[in-house]
This record gives sequence, structure tokens and C-alpha cells, in this order.
Amino acid sequence: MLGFAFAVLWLFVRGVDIAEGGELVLGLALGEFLIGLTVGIPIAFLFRRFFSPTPVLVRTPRAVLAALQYATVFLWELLTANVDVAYRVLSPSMPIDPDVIEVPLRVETDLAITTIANSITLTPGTLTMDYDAERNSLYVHAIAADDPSSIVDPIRTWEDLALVMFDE
Amino acid sequence: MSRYGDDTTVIARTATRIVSPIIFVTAIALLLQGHNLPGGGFIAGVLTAAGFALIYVIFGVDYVQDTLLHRDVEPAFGIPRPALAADYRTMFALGLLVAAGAGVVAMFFADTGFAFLGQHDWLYDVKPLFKFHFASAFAFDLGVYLVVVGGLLAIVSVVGAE
Amino acid sequence: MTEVVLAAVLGFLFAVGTFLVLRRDVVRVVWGVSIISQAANVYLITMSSLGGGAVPFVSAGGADAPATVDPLVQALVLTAIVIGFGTTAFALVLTYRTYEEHGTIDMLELADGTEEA
Amino acid sequence: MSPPVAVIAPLLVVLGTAILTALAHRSLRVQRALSVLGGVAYLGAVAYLFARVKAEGTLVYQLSDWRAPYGITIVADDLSVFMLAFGSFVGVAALAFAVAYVDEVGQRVSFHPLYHFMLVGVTGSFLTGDIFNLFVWFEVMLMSSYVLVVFYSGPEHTRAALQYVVLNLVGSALMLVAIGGLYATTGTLNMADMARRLADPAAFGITTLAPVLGLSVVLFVVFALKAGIVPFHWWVPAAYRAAPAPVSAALAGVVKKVGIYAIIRLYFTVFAPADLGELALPGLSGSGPLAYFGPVLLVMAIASILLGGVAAVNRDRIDDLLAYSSVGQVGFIVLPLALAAFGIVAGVDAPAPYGDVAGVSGLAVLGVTAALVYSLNHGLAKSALFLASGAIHDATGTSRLDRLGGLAERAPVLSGGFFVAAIGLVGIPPLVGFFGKFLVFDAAVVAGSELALGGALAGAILTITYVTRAWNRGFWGTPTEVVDATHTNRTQVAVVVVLALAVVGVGVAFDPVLEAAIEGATAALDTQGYVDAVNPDTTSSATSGGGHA
Amino acid sequence: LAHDVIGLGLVVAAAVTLFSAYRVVAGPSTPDRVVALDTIGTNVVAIAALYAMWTGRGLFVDVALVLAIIGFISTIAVARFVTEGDIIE
Amino acid sequence: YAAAVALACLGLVASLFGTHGAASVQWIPALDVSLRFYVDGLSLLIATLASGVGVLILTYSGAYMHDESGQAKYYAALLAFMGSMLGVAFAADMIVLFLFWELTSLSSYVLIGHYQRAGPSLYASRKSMLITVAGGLFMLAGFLVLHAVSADALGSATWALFGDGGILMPENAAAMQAALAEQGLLVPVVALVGIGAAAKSAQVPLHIWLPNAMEAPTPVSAFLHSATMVKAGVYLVGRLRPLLGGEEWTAAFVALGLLTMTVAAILAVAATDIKELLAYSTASHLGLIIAGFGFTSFYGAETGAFHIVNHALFKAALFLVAGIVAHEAGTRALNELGGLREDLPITAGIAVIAGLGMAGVPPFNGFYSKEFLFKAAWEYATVHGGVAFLVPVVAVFGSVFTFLYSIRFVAMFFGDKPDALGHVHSPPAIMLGPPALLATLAAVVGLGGVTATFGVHLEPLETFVASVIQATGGELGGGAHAVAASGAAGAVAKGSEFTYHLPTSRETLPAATMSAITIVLGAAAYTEYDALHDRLDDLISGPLTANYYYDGLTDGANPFSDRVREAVQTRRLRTYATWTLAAFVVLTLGAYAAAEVAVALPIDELFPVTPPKLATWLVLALAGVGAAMVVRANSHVAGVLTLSILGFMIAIFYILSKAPDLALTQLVVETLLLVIFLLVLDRLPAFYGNVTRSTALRDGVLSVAVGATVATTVLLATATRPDSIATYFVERAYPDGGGSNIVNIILVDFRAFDTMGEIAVVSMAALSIITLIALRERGETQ
Amino acid sequence: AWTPTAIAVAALVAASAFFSLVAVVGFYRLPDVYARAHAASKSETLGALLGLTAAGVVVGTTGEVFKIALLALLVLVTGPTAAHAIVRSAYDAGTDPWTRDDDRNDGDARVSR
Repeated sequence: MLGFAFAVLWLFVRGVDIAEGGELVLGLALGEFLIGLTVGIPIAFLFRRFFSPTPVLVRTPRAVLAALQYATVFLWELLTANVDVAYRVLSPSMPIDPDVIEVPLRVETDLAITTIANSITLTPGTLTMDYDAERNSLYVHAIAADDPSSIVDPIRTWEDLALVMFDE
Repeated sequence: MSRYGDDTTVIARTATRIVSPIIFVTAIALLLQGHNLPGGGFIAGVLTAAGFALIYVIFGVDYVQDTLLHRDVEPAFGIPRPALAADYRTMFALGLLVAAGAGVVAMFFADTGFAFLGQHDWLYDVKPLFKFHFASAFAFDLGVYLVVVGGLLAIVSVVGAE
Repeated sequence: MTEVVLAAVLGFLFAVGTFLVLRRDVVRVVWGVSIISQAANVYLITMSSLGGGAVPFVSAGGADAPATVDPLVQALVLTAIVIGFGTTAFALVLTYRTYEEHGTIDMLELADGTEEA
Repeated sequence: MSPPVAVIAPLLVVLGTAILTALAHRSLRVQRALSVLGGVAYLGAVAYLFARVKAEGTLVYQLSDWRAPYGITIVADDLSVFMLAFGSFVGVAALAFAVAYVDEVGQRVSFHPLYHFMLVGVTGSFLTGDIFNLFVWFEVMLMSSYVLVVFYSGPEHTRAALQYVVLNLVGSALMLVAIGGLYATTGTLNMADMARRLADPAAFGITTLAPVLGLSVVLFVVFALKAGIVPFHWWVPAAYRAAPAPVSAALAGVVKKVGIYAIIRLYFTVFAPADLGELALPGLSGSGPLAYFGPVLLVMAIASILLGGVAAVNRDRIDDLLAYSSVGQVGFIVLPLALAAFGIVAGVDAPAPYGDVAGVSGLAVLGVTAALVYSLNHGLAKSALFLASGAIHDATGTSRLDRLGGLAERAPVLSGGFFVAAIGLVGIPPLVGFFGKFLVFDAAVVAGSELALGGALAGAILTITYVTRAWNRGFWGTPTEVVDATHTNRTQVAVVVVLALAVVGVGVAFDPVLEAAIEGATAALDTQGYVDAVNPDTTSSATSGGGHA
Repeated sequence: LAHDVIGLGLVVAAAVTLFSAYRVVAGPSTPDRVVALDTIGTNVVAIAALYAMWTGRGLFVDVALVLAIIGFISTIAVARFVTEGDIIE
Repeated sequence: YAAAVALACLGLVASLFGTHGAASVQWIPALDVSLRFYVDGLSLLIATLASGVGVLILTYSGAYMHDESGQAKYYAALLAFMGSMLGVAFAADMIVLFLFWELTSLSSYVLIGHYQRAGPSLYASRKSMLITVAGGLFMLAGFLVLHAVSADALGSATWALFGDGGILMPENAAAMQAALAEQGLLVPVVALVGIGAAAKSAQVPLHIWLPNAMEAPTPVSAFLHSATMVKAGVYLVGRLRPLLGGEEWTAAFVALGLLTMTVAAILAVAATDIKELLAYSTASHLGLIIAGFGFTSFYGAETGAFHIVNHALFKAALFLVAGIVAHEAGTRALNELGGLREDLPITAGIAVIAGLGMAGVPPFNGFYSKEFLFKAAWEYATVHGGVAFLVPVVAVFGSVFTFLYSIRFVAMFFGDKPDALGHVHSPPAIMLGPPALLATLAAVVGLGGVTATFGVHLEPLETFVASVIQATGGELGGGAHAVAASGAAGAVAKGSEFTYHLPTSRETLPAATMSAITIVLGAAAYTEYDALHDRLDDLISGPLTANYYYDGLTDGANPFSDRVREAVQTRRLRTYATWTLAAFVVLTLGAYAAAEVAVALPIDELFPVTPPKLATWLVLALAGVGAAMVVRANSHVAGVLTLSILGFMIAIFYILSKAPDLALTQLVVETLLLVIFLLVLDRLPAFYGNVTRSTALRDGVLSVAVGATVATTVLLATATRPDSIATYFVERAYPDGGGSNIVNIILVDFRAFDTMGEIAVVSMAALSIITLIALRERGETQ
Repeated sequence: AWTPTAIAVAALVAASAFFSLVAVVGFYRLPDVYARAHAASKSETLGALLGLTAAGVVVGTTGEVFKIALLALLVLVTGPTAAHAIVRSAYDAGTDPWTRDDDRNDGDARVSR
């Protein structure tokens, strides 16, 4: 079934045109989808071992809602983040006092950790520097860290969103 | 699951896990749409090689070897250390064979020279869905693809295991 | 369009390439060689002196044949790029082997290693 | 069968063998069997092609029959078939020698595919009909020879290989420059089409032919670098010494010839009909690019004869001596080419056997024939000598002359082969060497240039000095103790003897060889025959793309 | 309007590569050369995409796609190299 | 049983007696070189000499060296030598003559190197090979000139000396000579052919290989020297005499001949061991023959022809006697051989007959031929007057020394025997057979002269020598001088009848007096021979002998070639690259200058400035700056990163110039190259070669020259836009390429062959890297 | 012409150009590696993102919207990962972060070469 995901990905890569000239023609997409299937399944077969137990995200419906609102919060944070980074960089006196703070994480499936790390990097003021495995905590380099907690608690909000999303 | 991860954090690993299927699917896409969009065997081969190089960089050769292809590590005689090099050699030899074979086979079809007059693309299409015209220039592209992948991967894995 | 700028830049690239080739340590020589082969590839593209005209892709269905930059040169360059890459990779590994054999990578006392047998 | 597929047969055979040996890298015996089988099949395919070309003139073969300037044409005319014939013979002999000479591990790892790829490059560049393809096959040939030179990666193997690699990488970049320029000026990549466009530029919208000369010089530099003519011969001594004996035999016998062939093909067929007006430099008379190349080639030939000969006199390793002497012999090959260039410019004609091809001067035919015959002699004799020195090196462990004495007693068959090949090099009749030298002298006499005659005589005398020296030091005299411990293995000696007999055989039955050489020379010289064998199509295309001049 | 804004974007991209190339050359230590290189890579991605818009045909987009992948790969490779020597253990 | 083989071929030669034909089989019809054999007097003479003496030598050597190793090689070489000598004798065209000529020198090389362990024999064999082959090459050059000239002398160029259209046929020798004369090629031809003949038959200064060739076993040296090999040169001179006979031919060969005669005779007097003495005497006698052939008068031909016969008879006998003496007595030094008469009686008899013949004492056979020489010299002097008179003087002077050393040789059989020798026991019969036969033949010829005065001639010899004489052209009528003393007796009435008898009539007085003077002077000078001997020794050491030049040449060549090689093969890539690039720059600029190209700087269409054009300029500028930064990169990593920047810039340039999949490949290739660089870099040490100013300056100049050349090439090449074949690709790519990506169609469909070659390169790159790494563990040369 | 898509395209392209410049300016202004990496790669990713959305809006046939969407996703994922890899390698290189008054709290250093 991750071959199936690859078939969908193949649809994306080929860029089949669905709505060309008004109504959607599914025929072409379906043809492309079958090609994706024949291409995706061998790749899945090749990398069967690769995706270690990607959590079969059994889509209990609450996780779907969590994923949706995670995506919207993420997009919004993305926009605001870069504005004040841009503002912080462009203002003549650079109000930055960078320091490294250490954030212990509550999630421990490594897909969750990765999404947390990436979303942190994209949200304002923090960059994940390092992650050490046995303490399960992130070293975050904050650029405008006046106090650690104001940096830590947006990370917590991301976490309990991710907890719901990956439901463990 | 064996031993690594001393200096690649989980983020890098899962990022690679997420990105590398995209690389491979893109490479295959570039191969398949070689004919009427920018693509072809070279770029597909080089891109797949880059994808594998990324995997070697993140996961290391041995991890790829024994978990991906569970080949035992001991190289047969006369092969440098990663035993993968042995079947990269067969891969690029196979690629050469496919490329040359595509040429020679076309020689018999239209009894012309060693190449492919406009490909008699056997489009076997079950008519309601797709029509997939399978060019025999594609056979040549496939040969080029296999050669480039085998060659570059042999180079990277041998030099990498160095 | 920009013959002058292009010619100047290309001449300059070749000059830098040969300059690097003439240095003492092997890595620079290999750099010079790879710069020269990349510059030769760019030079090939300029040979078609790309005037106006579209991308060399006739659209699907193949109606018209607009004046495209000529595709032949691009095919030649593509071949040259990959060939250059193969040989440069080989030259690199060769320098690495040379270093293993001689212990040093500068040309001078590569020069007066004794010859035996 | 409709288009002559015989032209592509040698290339396909060698390519197939290379692929199959690369595939079968598990077991050595399969590789050996495949490799030798492929070599023999390649020789058969070349012989068949040779017979076809002799029977029905030049065979042209458009790959996947796209008309000539648009696809790649493969042309097998008398010149390339002549070169291919003895190139393949030397290649296969070196291969048979390598099976017994190169050590086990090397062979199973990748000797056979690489060697066959080199043969692919050689055949491709002999047979190809367009310039970029020539470049690609040069690259194939170069690439495989890089590796074969570093095959035993000892210290001074890598050093020699490093210089060889760097010089040739720069060379191939320059070749790209020349090819791009030629494409920009003439607008085609096909040799026949290029000759046609250079013949009357106006019909193809070519305004000035002036840059063609410069570009052809750049191309010539690359070929001279490959052929090892004098200001470009630097890689020769090091590479030949570093390479294993069969590889250096193949390099000396085949790769050097590819350079010579490229020079002949490009300058005597493709660029000959271009007239650039009168040349401005003092001392150059005539209006073709050959007027410029005549003196250049002459100077380089004399320089390489003297330098090679003088440097070879006091070498105390056989393959060192052979390396320098091959630099000298290349001078002998290029000298008649220079005279042929004079012949074309000045239009002197030679007596009987060469004088009666229509349209080209007799001296040109004589010069090119002399070059072809001498390159045949050089290919056979020199590779026999390299293989003999490899056999000696393998049998006694060293190849320093001052440690070899009295080999003639301990290994009579091997030394007999060496003697015959060395004598062939010296130019004792009835071996080929004599006819090569004789034709060179004849060309010099017919051209009436004492400089060439003097150079040739000096070269001949120098050859005698270093050959007698090598023979006296190495083979006569009291046997030293390393010589007493020799046990030559027999395939090596058999291959050397086969090549020595080929030298004698070709010398005695020189008549067909000379006719083949003369036809090769005429094929090289009349562009008109070449052009309308390929006959590129003349769509004076209404739609001149891009629309500005 | 879109046409000349995109033209402007192109110039901006060229400027960005110039400035960050300066950083690649004069950077005090290796990592921030790499940072500069990586920014150039992603920037060129945007450039290619913009150029796709400029010529109106969309086939530069999968050039941009490959370019993004390549930038990422080269950054990762250099990042590993900077930490400790050989990349493939 | 090799003798049986020789007998067989003597039989064959005997069967050719008296025939007068030409046989030819095609060898290389393309060059119309064919194996032409022509049988006439001169060739028959040489052939009988070669095969006859060959038979005797073979029987003699059967006994002489039946205890040495490597006999099979020896006999094979000897027979090969005889066969090739027969070939030389019968060859009727120049290439075949040259073929057998070289074969004789090759087989003599093998024969002289027979003792392949002894050092001096190796030295001698190399010397002889060098000199004879070099001489042969000059002769080849002469033949080529003859061939080139015959093209317009006889209409069609031929190699044939005889047979139809042969250049030596009487009816067109004159045409050839005229053609040679007005092209002014006569002198170089005489010079080239003279050098060839001189090299072969050991004239001064190329005689040096002769004494050293003594290292060979005696039958070989006897065979080589006296009978055949040096005859080859003489044969050539005799053969070409009717062709090139004129006064510069006379001047050249008479001078050469007489000079050799005196110098070799003096050296023979100075010699200390018998074989060396005989070697020098061979050289001087050959000088005499060549001087004879040099004269264009009838006496000249008589001298040459008759002396060839006599010389073969007495010299072969003497060499075999010397072999017997050396073999039995054990030493070859003259001064401890003496009084060998009472225990070598019949050899003494043989030596006396042959020795006196060599001395030219009447009534032995050497006397008649020497008297012919005096006659020729005398009437050459009377005709030309003035300085021509020192010709007879030199002839007499030389023959005095000849008389001296031959008496010395004979004297070692008489007198008392020094006790150092012990008893030399008599040789076995078959070693005595051949010398005895030769001595009896010599005696018969000698007595033939005595009986000739009484009118009974011995018939076959005279007809035979007569046929030889007019084979060499006899009296060369070409030329303005009449025979001043045409008052010769009726003996020369029939033009080519040849007789020899004692001097009876009056007008042979000057010749007879000259010979009398020689005998008296010789006998007088013989008394203090030893004083004469050691005064000659000390004045011939040092730079007077040609030997010194030869040794200087060969031994000097070795260090000279080392210095050349050191100068050339400095194992620095820098010098190689500079030479290559310098040659490249010079040749290209020379070509541009030769073609006076117009470099046009098209400034004008810099405008209109459009944003992508601006972007490409920026990118290109940046590429240049990046390349410059690579030079100043202070660490490998920095260099690699800037290199990858350069790669990025070039990729952007491809994108901006609408080449998307080029950009793709360039980018990905760039990344992989970066990865491989990084993989390799951490293994290399951080070594930064710092440059000295001077080298940097030179490199800068060279690289600027290279850059300028390339820039001009770019400007020139893009100046014009011919209508290229790309348009065809554009409109045919879709219909019968079957795809809309023209580049891919071109790569895969139109020019698939390049792609094929190029994937071969990629796979070879992979293979080679695997090889480099795999063969690393056992990389030591075996 | 001021069609609404043109306005959207112009705005998005302007924004992407602006963020790219911000990344470069951040390059110069910020003193040490982390801050540089932090500002540059983050706003650079955003710049690329906006440019891509502009391309998404503009492009002709909708065949390539999916490609651009995929490209956006790719930039979104690989951007921070690359930045993270770089910062971690810088951190392992032992260049300590610059703080306003050069004092540090509760961090440890692990140096390997």
C-alpha cells in the first residue's frame, strides 16, 4: 500500500492535467495512475525495508482533523515567522540575543520528531541544532530568546498537536 | 536497526526517508517522459545515482547493503569492499547489453542499420484507459539509464567505502 | 547576443583552467582540468550562438517548427558533459591513488622519484 | 542485405564481447574464452569487411538510415579498412599475449572489458564519418587507455598515468573547442558534408573560411598529441614504460595509428578542398590548409626522428628504448605526409604506380602510401618488439639490458622473434621495414627535398645503432645468472613468433599490401569520391533557421 | 506587469547569487560557506521557477524540481563532510 | 654434409655456363619490381667464385670446426650467405640487388658474431653491420635517383638493370648518362653509389670493419673477405662502369682505389698477426681492382677483370694456409712463427705459390694483372699529362709495400723455428685439400702466361675473362679522347680479345720497367724490414686512423643521448603542459595570421538590455569571478565549494539560454562531482603548493595566451551563421522521431551512436575506478 | 495588464524577491554562523515557496500545478533539514554560538575531527 502512495506521488510528478478545458477528465488520470502503480510497486518492493515501521496511520477520524488544523496553523506561523525575522534582520539595531536552549520532547516516534523539528525550523525564532537520541530532546538555537519559556511553549503546542496527529 | 545514528540525527534520516522516494519517482518520471519533455536516460540515471548517493551519505553503505538487499558483506574475490559493487557491475554491463541489444534488435526489425528508425511503438492500449506508446528509443534510454546508474553508483560506493 | 561578454568570460575561464593546471599540487591540476572541460561545454553552447527563438521542444502533437536554439548543440554538450564527468571522476580517483603510492601530491617530487626495475 | 551491415559488424562484435566479458566477471575462464573468441570474431569481421571493401569499393552505412549529415555515417573506405586490418591484427595479438601475461586478479577484475572497449574506440574512430563521433570514440579509447596504463598501480605507473590523463583531458577539451568551432563555421558535423561545404562555401551560406584554418590547427594539435609527434610526445616514454606489455603494444601499434589516421583523414580529405586565398606568412606558398601544414609537419617529423633516435641510443631498459624509438618512427610516418602536403600544394607528380590516379598529384599518393606502409611496419614490428620485451620481462624478471646477456642461447625462439622484428624495424629487405623506408626515401627523392632525405637517412642510421646495441647487449654475450633462471611460457613466445612471421610474410608478399596502401592513399586523397560515396543530401533547405547572417 | 515583475525577480536572483557567492569565498569558516552555497541553491530554484514563468511554458518547473533535490543533496553531502571526514561509514 | 649442399649449387652454377639469358618472375607488379636475373660474364665470374670457393670453404670448415657448439647456426648462415651472394651476382634490378646486398651484410653480421660470448666479436659484428648497412642506404638513395632519372630518360621509370628497358643495356646507357648529366645528378649518383661500394668492399676510410672482422672463425673470414663479400662492391663498380663512366668517375674511383692501395699496404706492413695482415692486403688489392675499373680505358677493364680471378685464387689459398697455421701452431702473431717448412711441407709449397702470386713476381699470376694496371696508369698519364703522372708513381709506391708484406708472409715458412712452438703436427687431409686445389689453379694460370708467349693459349680462361671484360663495358668510347698510343700490337685488334703473356714487345717497356722498379725496391727494402715495421707502428696510433672516429662516434653517442633525454624528459607535468600549450598557441595564432582572419568585436547588439540578458551577464560575470576565486582558494574544501558555485552558475546559464535538460544534467553531474571530490578530499593531506613569483609569472603569461586564443576562436567562430543541419532536426524530430523533445530524439534516435560511445565511457569510468581500487591491495609490480 | 491573476502574481513574485534579499542581507548583518544559517535558510525557503506559488498561479496548462505543488512540498521539507544539517555540522565543528555578552548556560561540546 505504500506502493499505492508512490502511485499517487507519480501522479503528482508527471503532472497529469485534470481540469483542462473545463470539466475533469479522469480517464487520463486513471491511465497515468495505472502507470504509477506499475512504477510504484517495484520501488516499494525495492525499499520495503527502507521505510521502517512508518506508522500505519490508521486514520481514526480525529487524527485527520488534527492533521488538517496542524497544516493550517503551520501555514499561518510560516507567514508571521518570516515577517519578524525580516523585520529583525532589517532593523538597524539587530535585536537578537541568540542562545541555545534544550527542549525535551514528549513524542518519540521518529516521524513525529521530524515534523516537530521541521516545523520548529520554519516557525519564528528557533532553529533545531541537534537532537540526541537517548535523552530524546532537541537543542534549539533561538535567535530572539529573551526568555526560554516563551520559546518553549509554542513548541509544546506543536507537540500536543502532533501527539494527536500521530496518536500515540 | 543495527548500529548507526551516532552522527545522523533522526531528523536527517526521516527527511531522507521522505525525500528519497520523491527523488526516485522523479527519476523514473524523467526517464519515462524523456521523449517529449526534458528527460532521458542521462538525467534519470544521474538523478537516481544522486538519490542513492544521498542514501549512502545518510545511512551508510553497509546499512543499505544488509538491510536493503540483505546481501552478505563479504565481497567475492577481486571486488572491492562493498559487495554491492559486484552487482553494480552487472547493472552497468546489463545496461550496455540493453543499449546495444536495443540497437541490434532494431537491426532485425526494419533491416536497417544499427539503430532505431522511428520507433514502431507497440502501443498496446486497452482502449478505454491509457494509451502507452512504448518507444524502442525507450529501450535505448533504459540502457543508458542502467549504465549511468550502475556506473555512478559503482564509483560512489567504491570510492565511498574507501 | 552577448558574444563579447561571453568570449571574454570563456577566455578567462580557459586561462584560469590552464593556470590551475600548471600549479604544483595535483588537486589543483584536477580542478583546472574540470574547469577546462566545463568551460569547453559552455563554449560549445555558445557555438550555436543562441539567438532568439524558443526552447527546443516542439509541443506535443508537433504542429509547428519554430526557430529554436538548435538542439544539436545541446545534444553534443550533453554528451560532452557526461564524458567530462566520467573522466574527471577517474582523474580524481587517480590522484587519490597517486597519493597512496607516493605519499605526497605535489608534482615536484613526483618528478624525481627514482625509477627501478 | 540492403545496407552493408558488414561495416558495423566489427564494432558490434567487439562491443558485444566487451559487454559479455563485463557481465561474466565472476569466473575467469569464461572471461578468457569470451575475450579470445571475441577477438577472433572481430578479426574475422574485419577480414570480411576488408574483402567487401576491396570487392565493391567504399561501403557507406548510415546509422539507422538517417541521411548523411543528419545521422551518423559509418564509412569503410580503403584507407580506414587498411588501418583497421592491421590494427585489429595487432590488437588481437596483444590480447592473446595479455591472456598469458596479465596476472589473474587483474584479468578477472576488468582487463578484458577495458581492452575490448579500447578496441571499440579504435574501430569506431577508424570507421566513423563524423567529427563528433570521432571525438566520442577518442574519448572511449582514451578512457580505456588511461585505465590500462594504470593497470598495475605501482608508484610510477600512477605517475605516468597522471601525466597521461591530464594531458589528454586538456586535449579532449581542446578537441571539443575545435569541433564546436567547426560546427559553428561550417554548420555540419559530417566529414563528407564538411568537405562539400568547404569545397564551395557560397552554396551553404558560409561567408568566410578563415577561422577554419585555426580550428583545424587546434584539431591537429589534439591528433598530434595522440599520435605522439614531437612537441606533444611527452606522455609516450612514461606511458609505454608504465603500461603492461600488451597494452603498450596496443598503444604503440593501434592508438598511435588512430592519431595518424585522423590526421590523414581530416587534412587530406576533409580540409583539402578549402581554399583560403593566399597564405600571409612568409615561406608558405599555396592556398589550402595543407600549404600551412606542409612545413609544420616537416619540422615536427624531422624533430621527432632526431629526438627519438638520439634519445633511444643509450636507454638501458628495452621498453624504454622501444618507447623512444616509437617516437622516432612516428617521425618517419609523418615525414611522407609532409611531403604529400607539398605534393598537393606544388602539384609535383610521381612515376608509375602512383601517378595514374586522376586529379591528385603523384607525390601526394606516394607520400600517403609511404605513411601507410610505414605505419603498418611500425604497427607490426614495434608491437612484436614490445611483446617480446614483455615476454623477456616476464621470463627473467628484469628488462634492463645490462642484466640481460646471452638470451639467444637460453631462449632461442624468443630471441629469433625479437631479431626478426628488430631487423624489420631496421629496414633490411625483404621485411616490411625496408619497403616503408624505401617509400619514404622515394618520396623524399621525388619531392627533391634534401632536408627530408637527410632526416630519413639520419633516422635510419640511428635505428641501426640502437637496434644493434640492444641486440648485442641483450641477446649475445655471456649469459648472466638471471638469464639462466628463465623459463619462458609458451603462449607469449608463440604470439611473438606469430607477429614476427607476419612481419616477414607481409614483407615477402608485399604486392597486395602495396596495392591496398595505394588504394588507401587514393581513397584518402580524392575527396570527391569520398563525398559522393557518403552523398549527404542537398536539401538547399528553404527554411534557413534563425534568419540572420 | 507580471512580465516585468518577473524580470525584476530575475535580476534579484542574480544579485542574490552574487552576494552569497561573496560569502562562499570570503566566509571565515567552512560551514557558512556551505550555508551560502545552500542558499544559492534554493535561490536558483526560485530563479528557475521564475524563468519558467517568464517564458510562459512550464517545463522549467521540473528543472526546478531536480534543482531543489540537487541543492539539498549537495548541502547534506557537504554538511557531512564538515562534521567528520568520510561520508559513508 | 653441408658440402653436399654446396656441391649441389656449384652444379647448378656450372649448368649456367655459357648461357646468356634473362629470367624474371614478378615480385611486386605494382612497383614493377620483379626478380630479374641476368647471366653474363661478370655475374658468372662472381657466381663461380662464390660457389667454388664456397664448396672449398665448406669442406675445409667441416674439419676446421667440428668440435665447436652452434654449428647448425654456422652452416645455415654460411649457406644463406652463399645463396645471397649468388643473388647479388645474378640480380638484374636494383631493388633485388639491394635485397641480396643487405642479406649478405645480415648474414655476415651473424657470421662475425659467431663467437657470441667473446666481446671483440660483438664489437666487430656491430661495426661491420653499421658500416655496410649505412653504405647500403646510401646506395639505395643512389638507386632511387637513378630510378627517378630513368623516368624521363627512357620514358617509363624502371628498376631493371638488364632485360628489356633495363638501364644498363647498351642502347640506353647513353640516354641515361645524358639525362643524369644535364640534371647535374651524375656526381651525387657517383658519390652515393661510391659510398655504397666503398662501404662494402672496405675502401679507405670505411675499411675499419675489415680488420675487426677477423674475430670470426677462419673459414668465415676467408670466405667473407677474400672471395665474396668484398667482391660485391667491386661487382657493383664493374656493373655500373658502362653507365657512369666519365672523367669524374675516373677521378673518383682511381683516387679512391690508389689511396686504398697504398694506405692498406702500409697498414699491412705494420700489421703484427697474419690474419690482420691478410685483411689489409685484401683491402689494398681491392683498391687496385677499383682503380682498374676507375680507368675508362681497355686496360682498366682488363686489370679489374683479371685481378678478380687472381685475387680470389691466391688470397683464398693464403687465408686457408693462415687458418691451418693458426689452428696447428695455436698463435696468430707473426713474430713467433718461423720455419714451419719441415713439418708443414705441402702447406709451405702452397704458401710459396700463393704468396709470390700476391707479390706480383713473374711468372706467377699476380704479375700479369699488376702489369695491366701499370699499362693503364701509364697511358692515362701520357694522355692527360701534368699532375696525372703521379698516378703511376702512387701505383708503384703502393705495389712496393704489397711486395714487402707478401714476402714477409712467405718468410715465416723459412728460417729457423723458434722453440716456443713445439711440434706442430700436420693437419688432416681434408684441410689440405682446398688450399692445394687453389694453389694448383693459381699455378696453372701462372704457367698459362708463360706458355702464352709460345702461342699455346689456355682456351677457356681467356674466353671467360673476355666475356667478363665486355660485360663491364670494355673500352668506354664515350668521351672525346682518342687512344693516343693506339699503336698497341695486333693483340687488341679484335676489340675484346684478351690475352696475357710475358712482356716481349717493345712498347710494354714502361710498364715492365715499373714492375722491375717495384721488385728491385721491394727486395732492397726487405732487408731492414723490422726497422721499417716499428717506425710505422708509432705513427699510426692516434687520430690518423679512421678507427678513432668510429669509436668516438659510438661511445660518444651514449652520454649525448642521456643529456638529450634529461633535457627533454623532465618528469614534470608543468613542462609538458607548457610545451603542449605553447605549441598549441603558436600553431593556432600562426594559422590565424596565415589566414588573416578579421576578428570583429560586435559591440553593437549589447542593447537592447532585457532582463534575462542582464541576468545572464551577471551569471557569467559571476562564473568568471568564481573561477578566479578558485585560484585563490586557500583550502581544498573552499576550492571545491567555489567549483560547485561555478557549476551552479553554468547551470543557470544553461537555463537562461533555454537549455533545460542541459541544466538538469549539469546540475546533477556537478553534485555528484562534488560528492566524489569530498569523498576523495578527506583522504588527501591539506597541502597547498605555494608558488614562487617567477613560475607564477610564466604560467600567467601562458594561460593568458591560451585564453586569448580561445577568445579569438569564440569571436571568429560565432561571427558567421551558416545554414546548419539543425533546422532539419527541428522539423523532422516530431514526425519520425516520435517525440517532442528534440534533444532527446537527437541523442537517442538520430545520433544514437554517440550516446552509445558515451555510455561506454561512463561504464569504463566505473570499471576503471573499480579496477584502481580493487588492484590496490596487490599493486606492487611483480 | 491588471488582471487579478496578474496582481496576485506580481505580489507573490515581489514578496519572494523580497524574502530572498532578506536572506542575503541577513547573511551580511548577522554576526555568527548560527544566526546566518538561521536567517538565511529560513527566509530563503520561504522566498522559494512564494516564488513557486507564483509559478503555480501563472503556469499554462494545469498539468504542471502538481509538479509545482510537489516542488513546494520539497522545498518545505528539505529547507529546514538542510539548515539543520548545516547548523549541526557547524556545532560539531565547535564554533560556539555568539551571544550578546558572551556568557553561556547548560550546553556541552563534543568535538570530533
